[in-house]
Amino acid sequence: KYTHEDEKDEIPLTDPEEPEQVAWAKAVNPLHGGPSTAVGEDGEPIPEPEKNAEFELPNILREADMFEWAGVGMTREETFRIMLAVKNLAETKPASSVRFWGKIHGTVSDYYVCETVLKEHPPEEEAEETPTEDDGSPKEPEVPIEKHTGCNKYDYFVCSFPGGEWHQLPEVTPQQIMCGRLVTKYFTGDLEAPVITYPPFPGVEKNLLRAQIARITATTFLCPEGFLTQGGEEGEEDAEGEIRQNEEFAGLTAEEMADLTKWVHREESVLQRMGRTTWWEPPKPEGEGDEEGEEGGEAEDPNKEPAEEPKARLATVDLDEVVPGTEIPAWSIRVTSSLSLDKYKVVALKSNRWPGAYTVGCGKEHSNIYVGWGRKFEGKPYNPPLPPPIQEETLDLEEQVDPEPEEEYAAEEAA
Amino acid sequence: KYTHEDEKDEIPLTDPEEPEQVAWAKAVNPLHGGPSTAVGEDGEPIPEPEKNAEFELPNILREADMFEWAGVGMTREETFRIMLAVKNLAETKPASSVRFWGKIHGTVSDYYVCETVLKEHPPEEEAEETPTEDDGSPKEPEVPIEKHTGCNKYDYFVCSFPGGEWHQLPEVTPQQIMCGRLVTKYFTGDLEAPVITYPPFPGVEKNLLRAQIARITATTFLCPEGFLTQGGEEGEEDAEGEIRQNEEFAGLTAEEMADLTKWVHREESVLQRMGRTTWWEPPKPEGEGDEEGEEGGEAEDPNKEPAEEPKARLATVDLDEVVPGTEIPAWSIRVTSSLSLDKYKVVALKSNRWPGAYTVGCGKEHSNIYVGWGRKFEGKPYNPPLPPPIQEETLDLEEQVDPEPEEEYAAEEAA
Amino acid sequence: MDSDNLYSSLNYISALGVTLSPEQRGALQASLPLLKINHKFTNLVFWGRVYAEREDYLVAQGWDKSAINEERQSFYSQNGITWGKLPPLKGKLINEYPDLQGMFTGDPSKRLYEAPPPAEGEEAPPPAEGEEAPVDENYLTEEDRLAYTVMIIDKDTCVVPRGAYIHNSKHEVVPNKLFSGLSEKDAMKLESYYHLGEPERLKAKPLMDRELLDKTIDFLDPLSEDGPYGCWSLQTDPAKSLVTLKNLLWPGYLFFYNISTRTHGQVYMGHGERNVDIAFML
Amino acid sequence: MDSDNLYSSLNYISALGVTLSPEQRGALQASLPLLKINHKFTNLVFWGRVYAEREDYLVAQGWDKSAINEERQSFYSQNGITWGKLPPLKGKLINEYPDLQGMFTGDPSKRLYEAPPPAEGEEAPPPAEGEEAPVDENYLTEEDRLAYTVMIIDKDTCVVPRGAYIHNSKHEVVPNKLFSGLSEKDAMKLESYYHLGEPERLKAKPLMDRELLDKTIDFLDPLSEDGPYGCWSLQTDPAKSLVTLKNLLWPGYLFFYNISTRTHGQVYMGHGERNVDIAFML
Repeated sequence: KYTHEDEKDEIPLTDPEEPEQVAWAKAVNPLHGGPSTAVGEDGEPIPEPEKNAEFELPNILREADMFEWAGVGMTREETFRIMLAVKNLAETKPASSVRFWGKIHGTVSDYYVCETVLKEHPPEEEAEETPTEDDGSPKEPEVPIEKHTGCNKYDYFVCSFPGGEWHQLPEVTPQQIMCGRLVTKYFTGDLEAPVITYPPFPGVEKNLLRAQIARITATTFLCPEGFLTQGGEEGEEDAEGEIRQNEEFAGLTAEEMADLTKWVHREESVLQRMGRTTWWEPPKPEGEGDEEGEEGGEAEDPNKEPAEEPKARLATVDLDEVVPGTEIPAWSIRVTSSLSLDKYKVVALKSNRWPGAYTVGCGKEHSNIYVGWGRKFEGKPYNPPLPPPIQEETLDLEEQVDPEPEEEYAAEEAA
Repeated sequence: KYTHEDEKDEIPLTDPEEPEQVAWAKAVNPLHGGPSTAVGEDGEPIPEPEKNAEFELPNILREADMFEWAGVGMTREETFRIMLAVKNLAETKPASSVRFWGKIHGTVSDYYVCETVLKEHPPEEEAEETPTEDDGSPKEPEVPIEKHTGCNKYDYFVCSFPGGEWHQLPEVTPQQIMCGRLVTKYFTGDLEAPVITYPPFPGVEKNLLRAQIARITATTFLCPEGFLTQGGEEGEEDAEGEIRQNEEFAGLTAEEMADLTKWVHREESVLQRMGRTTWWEPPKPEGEGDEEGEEGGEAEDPNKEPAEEPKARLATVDLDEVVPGTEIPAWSIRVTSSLSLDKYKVVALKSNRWPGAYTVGCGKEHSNIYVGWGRKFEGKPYNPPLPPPIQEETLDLEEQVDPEPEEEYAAEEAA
Repeated sequence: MDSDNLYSSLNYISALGVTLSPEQRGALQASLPLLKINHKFTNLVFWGRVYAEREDYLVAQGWDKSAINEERQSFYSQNGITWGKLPPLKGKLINEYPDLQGMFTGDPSKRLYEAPPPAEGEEAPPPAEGEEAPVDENYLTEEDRLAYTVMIIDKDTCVVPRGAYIHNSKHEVVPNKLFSGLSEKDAMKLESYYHLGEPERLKAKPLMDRELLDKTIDFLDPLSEDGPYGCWSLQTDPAKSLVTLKNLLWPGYLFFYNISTRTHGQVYMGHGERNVDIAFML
Repeated sequence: MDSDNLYSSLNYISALGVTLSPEQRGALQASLPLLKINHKFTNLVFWGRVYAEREDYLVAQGWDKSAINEERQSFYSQNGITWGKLPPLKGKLINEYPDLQGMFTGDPSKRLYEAPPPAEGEEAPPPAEGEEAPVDENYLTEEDRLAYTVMIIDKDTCVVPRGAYIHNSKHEVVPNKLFSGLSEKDAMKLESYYHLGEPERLKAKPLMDRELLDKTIDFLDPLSEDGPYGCWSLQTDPAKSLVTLKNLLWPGYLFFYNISTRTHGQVYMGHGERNVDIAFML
């Protein structure tokens, strides 16, 4: 189409000393429909893989307009670029749905977080061996992670700017969630950065990030009552598909939405005493079963922790507890406009437990976002758990006289 | 609520030398929920009149997002203020629906135009007398205006900035529309400014403005096929209510919308040879009916102009003629995004006859706007009509000698 | 952020992920010019927003001659239209009751603390002749806390690029009309940004160090000496045209500096609570 | 409009009622930095948009030293990502075929005019030795028309506030770092705005008049002498903070000047046709 082919100013350019803004422009150019500058090992451009075309993606720009009413969000350019980046992720991964989850600030760079439901997961080898302690004895079994359900129902990807490379976060373990509750930390923006805390966190920054995302999602991601429906007469506990979208949801008015009883938790809650959504019983030791429980039958173990009941699904948010030790409610709700026509008014819920978590709704639409530091509001200064009591100093070994060879010899003789 | 009442900084303030920006801020403050600064003749604030609450108002902010894709529109602040101003108009006038029509640039200031359907019109006294020419003979009957129908179906209000006072435009006469087609003029922004053109325009700027608005609305305001439906088996011609909104309209995909045959004219077209939407026959002269038509029966008057058939209602826009003398189509249509998901793509139609007129659509939504100079694109330089041939110079009166008194007297005697 | 230019500035704070609603922006555009004229300020800025349980507080600051934060007057509003002046600081009571923690409620008149009635025998001396007894000095309201919070945030932040302000001959701190911007390299350094407030650490420096400074420019404390170490997070946008500084002691504070246009500004959009846990978090 | 600051600038042109779509803005933000670096420009601006029947043309201009419009290089794009350099002007052919009217089609390679083959006996002289015959000089395409249109619009517009640019000692026209802005009163006058191009009328002025001008500042032609009288529409926004100049000869041209920040810029978003009817319309 251009008649001056010779003067055409095509991307890529190959300046060895390219300034950083050029690197950025090159990274985002393909997003905007420009040619990709990625080259394979042979120096040839990588042919474009076939793209996933079947996925759900919300209208991010339109949702951003609702968030603007709540006072949260980025510029329209950035929002558009986020949309492109999220779409790009969905096209290159086998995702059946993607959603812009939000943004977590870091001290050096930030994380843009995308929540996905993947169509398939790469097969993983089961760890067959019984884990053992250092001394070779069978290890106390750890609370196992929830595979593709519960806290790992979604897969999360992060990038440091829209257009940058997406990195998949690892699955979260119950131990990471439990420890995530005890520590408070600014993220740096480096997924592999060590997390130095007390108690020691089992993992690096990406694990802590994933743990906080799981907690935020479980606690703050809401939908209007009636949007989801709990189907089936006698739903099996925890069965997938039990909760589904209500096709007949007709939307709510702003007046109705401005009521905490009209909003419910979309996701399962995480148990207080276990970093899972469902309680897990340690199996009775098998191989050692011969030795018979000293204290009687299985049901009467007094040391056994009683199972924690998960919170009811789709619980309304007015039941959420206030911030401990304060009168601050879990949610602040408000109609964000006094001047618009009623039917165009957006209702916003702001989480006071996780500042930065917002839910907005208008008519039939609603959306959730988190933009913050990944830090829970506790209502009191952080008090690190005390380290365990210092171990009593080992008694000095009684000094013994090193036996002379003759003595040793004599002792051997005597034996 | 404020505890320091004495230091409270309430609007209004009363500085005699207030700068202009203060005047503006005061004018827009009530829009934004601030107290009104208007005072009555007694110096007391005017009590707020009861507000009209029953009216239709589109979601102007959301429409603005669609227009942004078409590359037309104002900032979000200004759009929000326009919404408030339009809502304010609807509340103070007995309007059943209001719509932001668009903006017409002027050389000194601009016009923001609001289209309304009023619930009632103030009664007008009928002009009972037969109009007469200067010499007292009955005037040739003029083509009458369309009262509250056709070109005057809507009432229009304009202001020079959102928040400024709304001025109702007068109804448009067929003569103004006909002359509006012959002249080309920049608007000044002063409604009462004289319009100096050849042929002379029958009215001032507000009349020309109203004429152009009528023409633009008739030619460029579109809706997707299926949005309106022509009800009734045998609709009466021009009956109101014949065309109504189709409750079952399910929306169109972007692919469907990107086709000129999927868009229809929403309004009646204005006749080419008469500034009305319906043809009007001059009545046979009544009082002078005794003199009998010289040239036979009423149906055979060869001087009589044949009636012009109006264009079919809801005609698709692919039938619109190209710009005369060129190959430029009446409309340019395009899908405004190549990167968004199909279902979120906005389709835009740009009028090439009235540059500045845009229609956008996405799914079930669509909207029209005009932002321009109020000037039709003719495809050729303006050629003013020739003035009528110069009248032949009157022959000089033959100079006569002023009679002396004696001569006059003699002449009188003779008579 | 400059009130004349609110919308452009809001784009810059996108890095915080916060904004104002169309209704709030519209209200501010309409009310701030009146506030400015009314008080004959030469400058008026939108200072920020303090989140509350119910209605948030919007805060604006105006000044006339000297731009230094101690000379600024602060106003607040909850609807964006009606502005109230923040009351003078009740320093004595705040010292007595330093536990100004927790979320703001949104009710400015809420009483947080009442001074205990003076004990017997310790009664306040009767006001001297001609003097009136100080009023309102026996309790603290949320409005007082807001005033204190704005002051303390300003003390810890209120950032300007080095050279953007000068000390003029009238001892006023005014914008430097000859400010030619920071180089791209300097813009990435914390040393290039100063607190626009009465310097504290500067005075404590040895005379010899002070001798080396350019007196018209280096009369302010630089951020690089702030503690704890790491309390400022300096980032640039990926296009390297905008530098932002977030304060980790006051999460919600953002300063921005546009390298190409030299535009700079700041905003605070937070809960009005200092992050007392910062030492554990870095 | 400064490419580094596209979004802020787009807010200023709201008075025209035109904008760019999110997709176009995104593309420009990603591609213009590359164009700038690629050509080692010190400045790159988004010049505007020429509407076409199908795909509109987006135009950008870059320059290195002197900002004057004759020194600028122009580029165009239809998708906002890939940019082509506008060809040099084919002055001879444009003189032969001045009827460059009508709407652009959106096909840059469309041939508008082919030079008639040289008549017998009038054949062009064979190129002198070592010289190559000029190529492409026998027809005009829409691309050529675009190049010509951009040039002619620049000649008639390309506005800067008085004092914002100076003639430096290297005979370059560069931004005046000491530009302190126009007063509110001056900003409302057409006399305060100049064409940033080779002056034409200035040279024709009597020496005595020229003696009175400040040579470093008044080296450009002011808009106030442009014809026909009334071809510039100067307006201020209701809040009196932004001055806009619309050109009625080239509807779609807008210059803006922000009184408080001294920011200025311009854009052309039109059909690329001069309004030949202007005499009837004023």
